[in-house]
Amino acid sequence: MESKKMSNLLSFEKPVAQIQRRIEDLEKESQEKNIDLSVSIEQLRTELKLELQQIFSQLSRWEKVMVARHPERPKLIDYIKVLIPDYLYFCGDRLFRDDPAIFGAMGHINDNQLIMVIGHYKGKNTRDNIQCNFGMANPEGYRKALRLMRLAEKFRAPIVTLIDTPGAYPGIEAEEHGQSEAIAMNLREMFQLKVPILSIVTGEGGSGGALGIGVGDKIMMMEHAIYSVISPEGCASILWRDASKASEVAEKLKLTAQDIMKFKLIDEIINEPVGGAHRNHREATDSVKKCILQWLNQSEKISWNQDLLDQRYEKYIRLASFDHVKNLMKDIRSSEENL
Amino acid sequence: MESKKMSNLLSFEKPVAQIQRRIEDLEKESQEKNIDLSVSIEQLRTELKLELQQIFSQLSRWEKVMVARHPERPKLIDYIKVLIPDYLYFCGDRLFRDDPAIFGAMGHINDNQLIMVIGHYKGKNTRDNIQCNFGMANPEGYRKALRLMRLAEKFRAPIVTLIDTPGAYPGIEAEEHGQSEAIAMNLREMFQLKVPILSIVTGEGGSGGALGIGVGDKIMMMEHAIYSVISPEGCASILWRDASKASEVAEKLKLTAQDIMKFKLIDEIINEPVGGAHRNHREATDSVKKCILQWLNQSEKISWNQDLLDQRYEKYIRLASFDHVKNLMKDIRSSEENL
Amino acid sequence: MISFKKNNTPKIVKPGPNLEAEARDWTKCPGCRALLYNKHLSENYQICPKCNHHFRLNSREWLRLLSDEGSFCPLFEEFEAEDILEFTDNETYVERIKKACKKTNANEAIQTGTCTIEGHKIAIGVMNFHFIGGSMGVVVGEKIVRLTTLATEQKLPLLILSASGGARMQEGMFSLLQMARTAGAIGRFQKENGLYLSLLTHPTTGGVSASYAFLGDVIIAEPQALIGFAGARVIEQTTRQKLPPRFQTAEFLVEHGQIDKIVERKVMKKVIARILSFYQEGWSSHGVKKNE
Amino acid sequence: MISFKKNNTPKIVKPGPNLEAEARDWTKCPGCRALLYNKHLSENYQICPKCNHHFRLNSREWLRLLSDEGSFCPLFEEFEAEDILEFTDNETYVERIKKACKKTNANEAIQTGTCTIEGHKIAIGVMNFHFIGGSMGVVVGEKIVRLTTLATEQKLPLLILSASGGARMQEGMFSLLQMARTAGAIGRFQKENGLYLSLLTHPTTGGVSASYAFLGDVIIAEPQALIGFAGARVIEQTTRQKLPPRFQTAEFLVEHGQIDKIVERKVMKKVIARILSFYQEGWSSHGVKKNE
Ligand SMILES: [Zn+2]
Ligand SMILES: [Zn+2]
Repeated sequence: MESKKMSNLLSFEKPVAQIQRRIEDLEKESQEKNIDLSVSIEQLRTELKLELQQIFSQLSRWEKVMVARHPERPKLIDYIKVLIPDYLYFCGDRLFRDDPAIFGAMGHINDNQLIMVIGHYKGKNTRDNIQCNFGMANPEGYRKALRLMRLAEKFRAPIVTLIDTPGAYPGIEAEEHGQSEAIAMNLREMFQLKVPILSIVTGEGGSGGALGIGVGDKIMMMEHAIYSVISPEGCASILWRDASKASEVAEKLKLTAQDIMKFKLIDEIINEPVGGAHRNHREATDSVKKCILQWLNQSEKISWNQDLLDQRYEKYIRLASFDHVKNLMKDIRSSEENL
Repeated sequence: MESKKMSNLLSFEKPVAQIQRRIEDLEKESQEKNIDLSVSIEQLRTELKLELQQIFSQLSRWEKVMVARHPERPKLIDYIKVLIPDYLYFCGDRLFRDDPAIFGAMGHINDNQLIMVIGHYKGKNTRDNIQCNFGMANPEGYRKALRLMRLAEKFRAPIVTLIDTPGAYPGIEAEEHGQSEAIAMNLREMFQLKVPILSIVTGEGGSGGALGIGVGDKIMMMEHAIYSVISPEGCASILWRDASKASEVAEKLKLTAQDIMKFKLIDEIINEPVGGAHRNHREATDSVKKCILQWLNQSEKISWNQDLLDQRYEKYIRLASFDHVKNLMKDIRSSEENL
Repeated sequence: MISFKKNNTPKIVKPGPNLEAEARDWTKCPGCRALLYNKHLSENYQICPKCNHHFRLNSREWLRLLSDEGSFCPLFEEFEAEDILEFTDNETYVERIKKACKKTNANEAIQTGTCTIEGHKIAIGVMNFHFIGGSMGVVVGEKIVRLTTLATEQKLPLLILSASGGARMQEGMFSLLQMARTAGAIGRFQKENGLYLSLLTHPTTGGVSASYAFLGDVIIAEPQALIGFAGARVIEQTTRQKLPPRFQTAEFLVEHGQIDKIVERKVMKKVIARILSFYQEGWSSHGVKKNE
Repeated sequence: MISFKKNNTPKIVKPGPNLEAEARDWTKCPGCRALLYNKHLSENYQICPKCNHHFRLNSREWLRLLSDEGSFCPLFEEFEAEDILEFTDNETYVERIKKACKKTNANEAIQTGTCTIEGHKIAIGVMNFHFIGGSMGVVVGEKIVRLTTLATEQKLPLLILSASGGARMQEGMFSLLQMARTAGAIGRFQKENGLYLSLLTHPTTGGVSASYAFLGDVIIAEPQALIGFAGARVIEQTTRQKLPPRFQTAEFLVEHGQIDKIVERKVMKKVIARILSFYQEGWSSHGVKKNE
């Protein structure tokens, strides 16, 4: 496993840091003294991997939140570069402003299939972060996303949306320019696009701002991504006027990919490299690419006309419906009885 | 004829002012001294009417510009009150701002036919004027107009647009928010509305800002309205860097209803009261109402589906086409030869 | 879901022991602090005659105000919330629902059905802020989807009155997805040329405002209603800017082009009826066009 | 129609008598005042290698730059402007047209036809600013309408390169109406899923910018190109405000969300070809979808 040096270590990653440091020391020693320490190093690497596997299989929901928000997690642009290397980007909502918090580009995946990738962009460094508002889009971002989706429709290019946002931007101008209208319009219009849509939550799926580009024929989540109706901090401050209770609230919100898969609200979980996507961008992006290719393969079989729209609509008629909940509750009860 | 007291006398109206003053004097005398002067008054009134007829039948093009811009000319709201007394207005572009320079309302004409009236609003007084930008719309105004037209389509209400603007607003924000895009979009989308559209130039038809709500199945102009690719002032300052040559340029631009009718670019001229619409609002608005009713009557016979769109499109394929011009030139040449 | 401190529900004045019975008949106006006789308040559409303060109506009161007497037929009453997340804060979600039902004498934050408004038959949904802040969970979403589907099938105009703090966080992702479900249903309805009137009352925010509330062909708001996506406090904390006056009020939204008009409660029924009559006429007066 | 003071056409340096022949080979860059050898300038797409100043290309030069060699088939060349208004300012309109024809060796402000771009067949229109400021009169409108109709019928992508001060005032209302005619034609084309690429060069303003130029499915601009509706001078006079830096430049428009991207002249053909290949693939790769 190719492991990166971590500048942002999460608290629960500390045990791993020691092993990593030991590996680094041995590597240095091996080089300086020109001796073969590969056996010891390999051993430590295995140890590291096991430790990471151990830690990341037992993350609490709040720890998952921290992984999903990890600053070194792959960002939209990392995915785009790997997914569609010959990409062309398109800017602007044709109305008011180009919002850098939403970015979209068209290009070929695997050299032969054209797709449009649209997502939230959090930025790769502090300057970027600020420019992109940490991935919190304004209405013009959502309107640009819709314009690009319609462009994809004209090009007959399937759409992949990559979700990674704390939420829509809570700003004065955002309210003035119709944050509500922009998100609502996307939710409505995404049902009308005659090309297949896949939505993947790659990091943070923050409420309406995430869903605003998230209506898809299929919905997937990365292994350590989260998707929530409200941020744990926001929820805590409403319930107890105390944002510091966020970690406690995260447990209640059941916002991990695993929770949501269990609820049957998503179609698939995309595996991450051992220790999380932030430890190995290449493996993470490849994993996403593989899932997209599989999905494209399935989508070939549907004819891209009213049928596609009907299927999408039917999906959402069932999804999170009263019957859906009822059936889940029945399943839960019967499995409890069987214990 | 019910004549208003003029607070804004145009230079060429001066001869009329004297007669008016004499009428007022006689009326006053008759009342104060309680004597019957009705014969003399009636005589003067006839004189006034003849004088007005004389003056207004010989207006130069620049004088027409001044009549079309007359501050006491009926404004959008005067028309709406007479045309659709039970009107309901609708605000906003759902994007950025409600632009008071464009106003739209739905209601019944003649108690039985629902229509949507949308137009430029110049305002009725100085405060209004400023708020409405003297009828110069921003992009949000054009976007609101389009939204209201689509609403009319949903209500199956024919659309009447009333044009009265010096032009689209030349402002910084207007450019930032896409004045070009907004007007272009309206021009394109008005071809797609499945309800009949009538455009009437009631006053000033100022270039792209006028046309931006002016694509119709029929186009009419009031007798003293103007319609021009550029304002005489603007044209003069481009040609000679001297806006004061506007009166001279007005002659060149051939921008009167009569010119444009002769060019076969409009379908009808709507008669104004003797001495211009500003002298008798009631007669002017009634005249417009009559023309709308006639048009509605014709529109009943077309089925409001693709046929309507095809007819509208065909109209504009012919209108101002190369063949149109060629045929006009032929007519002019042959009539010259016949002299 | 946003929390609202200022609750403008009529507050019964706490009286001295002897005056108790009498005092129940009086309400103190939070706008101007005048003591108002409940009967008069009720006759005045729950609007303070002194300062025009609009007291909040519950869904039943709204239905009484808008629909023709006896015309409301409730639909989809059978749906009741489930605690799929097993959510507990200061109390369990199950307990919270139970209390809300008791308090509002209703089983969810929206009443749906059909009614007539000055003779025009419509599909109607009316939210109730008193039921867990009018929050949208699975049942609210389900009822709106079903109501909209019914309106599409029966070719009825659709009216939804919103009063909500947003999505119901106690139902997690199930709540959030109601935004997409309702928006999808309304899109289908509108594609079939259905007329959707959205009526926004105090407050309409969060996941409700960013889904069906802002998809109305015509959007009407009550005067002074708070309408927006994000909570004012969150905006202040995030931007560290002072909020402009009247921020997120209905008046602010009209100015910013987001809604069609503000209508006083007293004439609300009349205005809606006029829109409905306009719409039905357009459809019936031209045989040719009807069939498209 | 807006007038442009700053003409960035290459200006031949006025030489002393003996140097005349030689000097014709050199051009002074208005951007950095460097003396540039015309041959080098031409090899560098008429871009100053010192300061990146983009000299203006005429329609023929653009066609040479964009289309595959020998692939351009001119269409609708037969249309010539008529002086229907009998317009005279400092000279008659007839005279003005004659001069423009002579100067540009073309008969109108746009060249239209078909060509291939890296093998992709398209309908193409290229405006020529040197012909009466690239102004749009009846003939320009007519050629665009016919080109667009052809593109619709033959299912070709459409590319229009704009370079224009706006409508041609010498043709009065006939000019203005070209805005509606071209927009209508492009709307029909786009409804049939036709791809329209709009390429904006310096300057694109007035009636051209407010019609076909801003209707592109994809809108591309050259760096630093002046693009806008109203003239900067008019805006200053009307608003009495100082114009922001880079006002109405391509860069300003990207920031304000009005156009898709800025593309350097050197890679323009490549970028357009890539878009065309994306589009044609999408259509050809899925048999099922092709027939819709
Ligand atoms: Zn009060
Ligand atoms: Zn230079």
